[in-house]
Amino acid sequence: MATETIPMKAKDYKSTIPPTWCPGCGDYGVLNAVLKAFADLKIDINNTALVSGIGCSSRFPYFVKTYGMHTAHGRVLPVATGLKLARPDLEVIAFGGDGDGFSIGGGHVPHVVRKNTDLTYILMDNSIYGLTKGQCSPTSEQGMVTSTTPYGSPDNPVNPLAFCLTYGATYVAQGYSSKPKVVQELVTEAIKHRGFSFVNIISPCPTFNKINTFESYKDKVEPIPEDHDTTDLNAALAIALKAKEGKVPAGLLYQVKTPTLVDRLNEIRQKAGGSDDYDINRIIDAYRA
Amino acid sequence: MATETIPMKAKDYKSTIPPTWCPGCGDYGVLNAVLKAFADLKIDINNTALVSGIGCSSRFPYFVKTYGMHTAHGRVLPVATGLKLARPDLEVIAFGGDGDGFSIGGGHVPHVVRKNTDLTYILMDNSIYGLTKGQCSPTSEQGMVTSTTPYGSPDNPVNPLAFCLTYGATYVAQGYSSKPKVVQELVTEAIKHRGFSFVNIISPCPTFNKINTFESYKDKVEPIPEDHDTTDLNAALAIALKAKEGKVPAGLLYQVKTPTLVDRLNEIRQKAGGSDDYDINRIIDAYRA
Amino acid sequence: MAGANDLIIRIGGEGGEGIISAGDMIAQAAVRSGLEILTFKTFPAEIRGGYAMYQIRFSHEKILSEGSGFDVMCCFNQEALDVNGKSFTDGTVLIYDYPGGDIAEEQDIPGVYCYAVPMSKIAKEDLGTYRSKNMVALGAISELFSISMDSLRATIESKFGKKGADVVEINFKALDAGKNHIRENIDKKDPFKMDPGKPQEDVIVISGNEAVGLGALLAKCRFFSAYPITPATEIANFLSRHIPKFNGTLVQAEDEIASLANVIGASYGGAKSMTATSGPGVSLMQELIGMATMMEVPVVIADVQRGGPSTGLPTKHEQSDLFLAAHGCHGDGSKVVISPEGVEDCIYLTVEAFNVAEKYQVPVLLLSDGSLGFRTSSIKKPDPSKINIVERDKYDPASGDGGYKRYKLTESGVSPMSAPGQPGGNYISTGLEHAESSAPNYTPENHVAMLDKRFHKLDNIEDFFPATEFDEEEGATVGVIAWGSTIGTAREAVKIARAEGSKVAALYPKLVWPVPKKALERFSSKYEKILIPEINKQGQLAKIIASETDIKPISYTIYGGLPFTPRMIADKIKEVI
Amino acid sequence: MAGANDLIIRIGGEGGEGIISAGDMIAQAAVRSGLEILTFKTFPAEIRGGYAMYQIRFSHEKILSEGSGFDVMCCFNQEALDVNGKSFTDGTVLIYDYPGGDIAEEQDIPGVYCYAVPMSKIAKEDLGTYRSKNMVALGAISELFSISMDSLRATIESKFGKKGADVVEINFKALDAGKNHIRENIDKKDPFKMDPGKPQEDVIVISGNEAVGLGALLAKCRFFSAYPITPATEIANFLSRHIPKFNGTLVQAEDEIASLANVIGASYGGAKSMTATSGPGVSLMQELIGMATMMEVPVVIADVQRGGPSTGLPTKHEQSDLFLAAHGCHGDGSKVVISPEGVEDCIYLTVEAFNVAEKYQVPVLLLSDGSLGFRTSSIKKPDPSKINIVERDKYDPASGDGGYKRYKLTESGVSPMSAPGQPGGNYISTGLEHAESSAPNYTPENHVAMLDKRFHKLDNIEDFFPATEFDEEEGATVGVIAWGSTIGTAREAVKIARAEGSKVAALYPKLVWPVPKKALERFSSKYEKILIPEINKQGQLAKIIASETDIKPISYTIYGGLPFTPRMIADKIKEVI
Ligand SMILES: Cc1ncc(C[n+]2csc(CCOP(=O)(O)OP(=O)(O)O)c2C)c(N)n1
Ligand SMILES: Cc1ncc(C[n+]2csc(CCOP(=O)(O)OP(=O)(O)O)c2C)c(N)n1
Ligand code: SF4
Ligand code: SF4
Ligand SMILES: [Mg+2]
Ligand SMILES: [Mg+2]
Repeated sequence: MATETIPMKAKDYKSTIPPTWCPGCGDYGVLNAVLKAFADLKIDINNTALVSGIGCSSRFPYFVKTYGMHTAHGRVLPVATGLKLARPDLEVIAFGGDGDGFSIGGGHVPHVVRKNTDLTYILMDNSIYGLTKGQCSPTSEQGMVTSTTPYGSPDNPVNPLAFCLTYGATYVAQGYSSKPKVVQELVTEAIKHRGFSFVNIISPCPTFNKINTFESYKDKVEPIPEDHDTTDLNAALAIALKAKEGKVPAGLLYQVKTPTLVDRLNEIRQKAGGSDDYDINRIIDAYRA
Repeated sequence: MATETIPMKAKDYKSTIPPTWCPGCGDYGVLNAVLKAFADLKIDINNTALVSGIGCSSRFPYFVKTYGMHTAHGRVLPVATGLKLARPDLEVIAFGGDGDGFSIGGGHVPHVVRKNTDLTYILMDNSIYGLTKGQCSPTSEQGMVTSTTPYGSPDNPVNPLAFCLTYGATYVAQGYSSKPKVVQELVTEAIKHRGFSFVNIISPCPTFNKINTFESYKDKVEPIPEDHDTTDLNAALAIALKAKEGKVPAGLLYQVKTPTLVDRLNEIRQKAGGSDDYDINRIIDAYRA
Repeated sequence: MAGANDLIIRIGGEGGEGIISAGDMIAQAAVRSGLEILTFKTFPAEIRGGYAMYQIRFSHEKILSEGSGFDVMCCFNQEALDVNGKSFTDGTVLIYDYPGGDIAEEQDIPGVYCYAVPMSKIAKEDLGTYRSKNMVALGAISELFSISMDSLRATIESKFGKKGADVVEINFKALDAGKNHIRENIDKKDPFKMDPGKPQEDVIVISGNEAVGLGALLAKCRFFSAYPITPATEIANFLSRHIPKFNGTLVQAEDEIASLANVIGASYGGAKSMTATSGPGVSLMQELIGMATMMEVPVVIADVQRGGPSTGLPTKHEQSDLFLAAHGCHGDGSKVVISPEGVEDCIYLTVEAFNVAEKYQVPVLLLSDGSLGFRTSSIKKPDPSKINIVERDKYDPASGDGGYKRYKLTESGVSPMSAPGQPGGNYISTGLEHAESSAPNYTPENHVAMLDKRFHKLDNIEDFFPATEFDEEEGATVGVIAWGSTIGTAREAVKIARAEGSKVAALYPKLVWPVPKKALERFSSKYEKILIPEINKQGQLAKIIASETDIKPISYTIYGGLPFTPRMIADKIKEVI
Repeated sequence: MAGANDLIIRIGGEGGEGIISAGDMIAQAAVRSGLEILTFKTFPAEIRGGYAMYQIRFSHEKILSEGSGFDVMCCFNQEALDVNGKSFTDGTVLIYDYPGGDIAEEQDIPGVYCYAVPMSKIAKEDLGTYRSKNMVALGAISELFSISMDSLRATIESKFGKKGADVVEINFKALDAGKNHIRENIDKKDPFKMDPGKPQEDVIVISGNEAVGLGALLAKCRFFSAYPITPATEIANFLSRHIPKFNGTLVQAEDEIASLANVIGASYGGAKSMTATSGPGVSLMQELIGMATMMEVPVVIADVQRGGPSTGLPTKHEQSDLFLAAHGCHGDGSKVVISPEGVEDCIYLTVEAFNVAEKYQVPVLLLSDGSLGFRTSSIKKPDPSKINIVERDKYDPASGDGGYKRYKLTESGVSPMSAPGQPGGNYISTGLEHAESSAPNYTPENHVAMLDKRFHKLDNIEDFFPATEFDEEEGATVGVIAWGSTIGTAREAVKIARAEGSKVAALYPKLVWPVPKKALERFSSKYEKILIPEINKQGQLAKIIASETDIKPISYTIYGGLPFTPRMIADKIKEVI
């Protein structure tokens, strides 16, 4: 029951609950890569919390030995934010799917990002709603036939990378479930990053998405050029916007250092003269007539 | 009671309800400019609906003779969308404030925009919550002191122009309440535009925002250079991102033509063989054992 | 257990083994051969890796509920045997995948007819494809209980014909393999057998969710916006295929709030509009339901209830959203809640939901549930020409009474509603308290008048929508009141109890909020004890009835995610008497 | 109308004319001079352009409610006169801005003492600044009714001192101008006069909303996230200033859903956490309130109720969110609703809300309302050392009973809760139905056990939080039950009724959900008729009590956006007897 002292291997981070994903689901690759990143970083299971929304991908926390929360559809980021702000000592990592993050949860992303909230957000993007059995997701292509779009989806997809860059994310990367080594590296760096880090991981759903298959990605995934300047926002945006041409850039797009929300809140506490044993009578006395 | 036949002047569009805004509120300028645009366009009050959320700015529809809806905080865009899709024959114009649009309503914007929904959205940006008496809004500067941020806001502001451009808006412009002529032109073009058009209007709140005052904008508002290519997304984004340097570009940033949501839905109806008197028995019979 | 001419077969195994499609096919086949059917399914909340079950009840008569227990259990794996084994009784038939399948041991259960069928083995070894396992099972089942093989073949042909003759052939071969295994190896000793019925022309087989979609189309719903959620998504699936055929609009919105917002906008524009969701979506919609109340915009919200609270049991059955539906929304919100008892109701009460919404300009919640949504039933083909459709009271520009007053205080409480485009009908629909003109107005007198109006207009709803059925019995002391899909079960329970000598009456309200006071009071005045069985923890309808009438009901609740059986309610009736 | 040593003054006019700050100052001054005060305000929902009113009740004794009517009306404009004129009675004092102000005619109302004070004119012409009009009025009022001028000056000094001596001076001059106008021109005939009391050391003047914030700090709340909304924003304003002093965290979230999500995350992390909102926010929070129920995470949600439904009457008063608070959320959700009666309660019941949340690991809704939130009262200074604070039952890693079970089925129903950081306490907090370990589990047995657990743990809440007050009376046939801010009014009504010879008892529950059954039954067993006055259309508490107990209450509802007066309830008591 004491904190582990011998270094844990990736598999040691696995909980006793076996993943419930379909055979061949891209999320297995993500899980393995993340566990390796945890081992790399010697993550302490007691000081780490994995928070997720609802979806196949959002089952992630159950399969890991850390603390965690499996919240409501779309609410992963604000719940994770509350936890992190109340407990800045913890490593808080958010997980979810494309629908969870960019459809019902899409209203939280801009704010959590612009505030540079000290979270890592790992999104498993399969361009479909897996758990509800195959409806159009916000990253589904225009024209895609799904159970709710029998005549093809009328909607242009969202671009998670470009959105997060525009929102002011300070770490933005993209990986692909079939390239676990890259995913592992990007996740490791994302966790090490101070502030908001976003890792979008293409993670196909062989059960319900017959368009964006592993096969289909073979020629689309392109490593980000070595000479890309990861501090150049415009260059990063240009790469992100390549999605329009059907390309899937993989690697680190952008990383900069700026004060985080935790930093800013600490400044406020300082300005207010914050202390753990502030005398409440000082406040009460101000209300005397 | 018959449709007006003599051309209406701007003032003829005014309803009998007098605006309830404070003296000096920027929203008066917006109202006047919009009414002029209506007169310009010979807007038919019976075939036009103004839809708004909640806020000082969202009182807008009451002051105009058209149809309209004053909905719930943050829901202006999805309500307007439903109306427009059910009644593509109508001119539907959405109104609201910075909080309504980019805080509580921020989850709807990306979707309404990426779908190129056939709406005009006029946002009165005062960088404050007016109606609730002066709290920090999503466009308030970092460090701003308001009733809920006595030690200065810890948050970086959102950038409505850059957001809408990244979401894929097909018309993006910015105006300033004190330049009614420009606002009038931008609104006129926005209404004429097919697809989603967004006009952000800087509209100061002298009552609660003592930072972003008319005075303060004097040197900040800059017309967009004549030679700006309004079909160049990157150039438009570069202008939008100038907000970071405290600049307020005024004019048209971006305009392109692409199929609108109404177009796409019509395609679907066509594919489905849609007709007003489709025989429902054809559907029922498919359920015979 | 079913009675004479009444058979209940269950197929259980791992989700994804083709249990659902096998069940669908045998159900279809049975209907083709002139039987009535009613199915019941449970899924895991995960896509893979959980227990799934498909139950079909066959009969020559109208079937009212899932029934009590089952006669035949076909187990695809050990888990199915473990889960259902405890419910075996004397005379149960067990068909199981052995040898060569997931079940390791031969079964010999006292009193149970155990038929081993090596489905996996036959599929893999003889047919070369594990996926045909379910067809092998079907062949065995149809042979054992005389489900028409011809009908099964016809069903397979119409289902797989498009995929090519070879696909049909493989399935036929699997069917035969199952049939032959029975003929050659099994000595049938059990008494179960379904004689074919008289094939009927005007019968359809449809699920509860599809029926809601069909009802919407029949009501001339032309705008639908929703966000996917189990167990309601099939309503959207159905309408996404069909609503464009009527030049209607389907939107998959970014969330449930947006979907109801879409619907309110569309209805303001004059379109009959609807959304469909489950509990979590209804929770999110609370603010806008109140807005629809305030704006007096007709909207229909189908809630296919699942196990709650929170994410709860997404694929399970509960009747636990009534409190939220009736008492939700901040402030005093007037709205209507209607609940269908079965698949046929899903069609006609959806039409009624629109009628009520349009008539009273209120939000109407239609409370279905997971079991009913997934249930398929053989029902009479609806006749569109017989559907009664009510339109909203429209503003007449020729009425010429001066300025249009959208929220006019009329005698009925309902005010004529204009739609954009109508000259002279301009107004601002608003969630703020407003005067008759629709202009904001916060005076005490006005708020009182408008609240009174919004409640008063529903005063006579029980007469307009008198969908409360009385099943009286002279001399009874106990009256049962059931709602939603528990009604079918209660009907059977009452039959059983009466057959077993008990005197019992029953009341089946389809309007659950505002409660049908007149009916409830008339009913309760005759019976000493009122028993209300429902599937939730708190006894939600019982409590609402207690608060709205003088009735002090006896609440009988279960809340394990499954429906009642008629037996359970019948026993309770006897206990209460 | 107030009794002896009891005076009610109203100031009414256009929002923005300084009415609120004038009212605040005279209230402060009165307290400085040893009086008790209780204020009542109404605002327009618009920032400008509507009628605003500030009422102050002064007394030498503890004040329980706004009182009935008013003794003195000071009108800044014609609208104030129009709105209040109908409530003038024999002996009312009218002070009005004339000549030279918005009121065009000299007033001469039979039975009313009419004192014309040209406030606008003096301000503009004599003082050169229209903004000092409110100070002129204050000077006149203090002179007329002997409110201590010294105290007023001291109040002004402490309020404007920071802005410079000249600002203080201008205000003093305006005060004097008002005073002198009375001395020189008015012949006081009315009998009203407030003798100064004995200045008290340990008194504070604080609003209901600030008191909630203070209560939160006293309860050691260290995380607060909210989204601004009238009439709740002042709670956030208060905490934004003070919570950082304790190294706590305040977040202004993007909406109410995010704010409750923040709070749930923070509480999971071990921090005492809270949000504050009004009806529209509570509607939006429904899904996450259910999630907190399911996760068993303690959270406190203050709901400062306003007029509903929908946007409704944002600045008005209603007690109409009880249905939503008690019966909201899809599924069967266990939670607690507590409602304070006055400003002092706002402090102490906020502490109790945290205690209950932590003790039972449930969401607790604290239902205040607009009148109470804006009300300021003179109350005894709270003594932080006397506050009783309850902590959640924490997981003890040393308990060594093998694998930690977050949702252990204990006898009490409450399971020890670990917090991240504790070795061995790892678990996944979840909104899915779960086993004791927290792993998803959808079996019927488990769902039943967990639903039972979540409800059972609240079985003894009435003993833990026995905040129900009995005011018995021998021989009474009528018992009044009131909740929330109607309690104060009911207390006065009972006094009045008794003084007028009626026998009446009363019960004041502060725990409104689950209803305190034992107290209600004990009380109702003694009195034939139970009268429940409340400010909503449906009679929400009356209905809930009817459904949860055998009581058949007589519901007395008003719903005009204003509180009851003691007179109204007293009259109703007599009528019911
Ligand atoms: C409020 C609410 N609405 C809808 C749902 C139903 N739902 C569950 S998961 C999901 C979408 C899943 O898609 P995604 O987030 O992409 O995750 P994936 O399953 O593809 O990993 C939906 C719509 C829900 N649980 N709650
Ligand atoms: C659900 C909900 N939350 C909060 C509010 C309170 N509220 C009304 S307007 C407003 C913000 C207004 O700011 P903005 O949208 O910028 O409009 P402005 O008044 O500045 O024009 C808020 C928070 C509400 N009405 N409904
Ligand atoms: S449905 Fe798709 S996303 Fe879900 S577990 Fe299966 S393969 Fe993965
Ligand atoms: S508060 Fe501000 S935004 Fe609102 S009306 Fe007044 S000046 Fe305009
Ligand atoms: Mg997905
Ligand atoms: Mg604003």
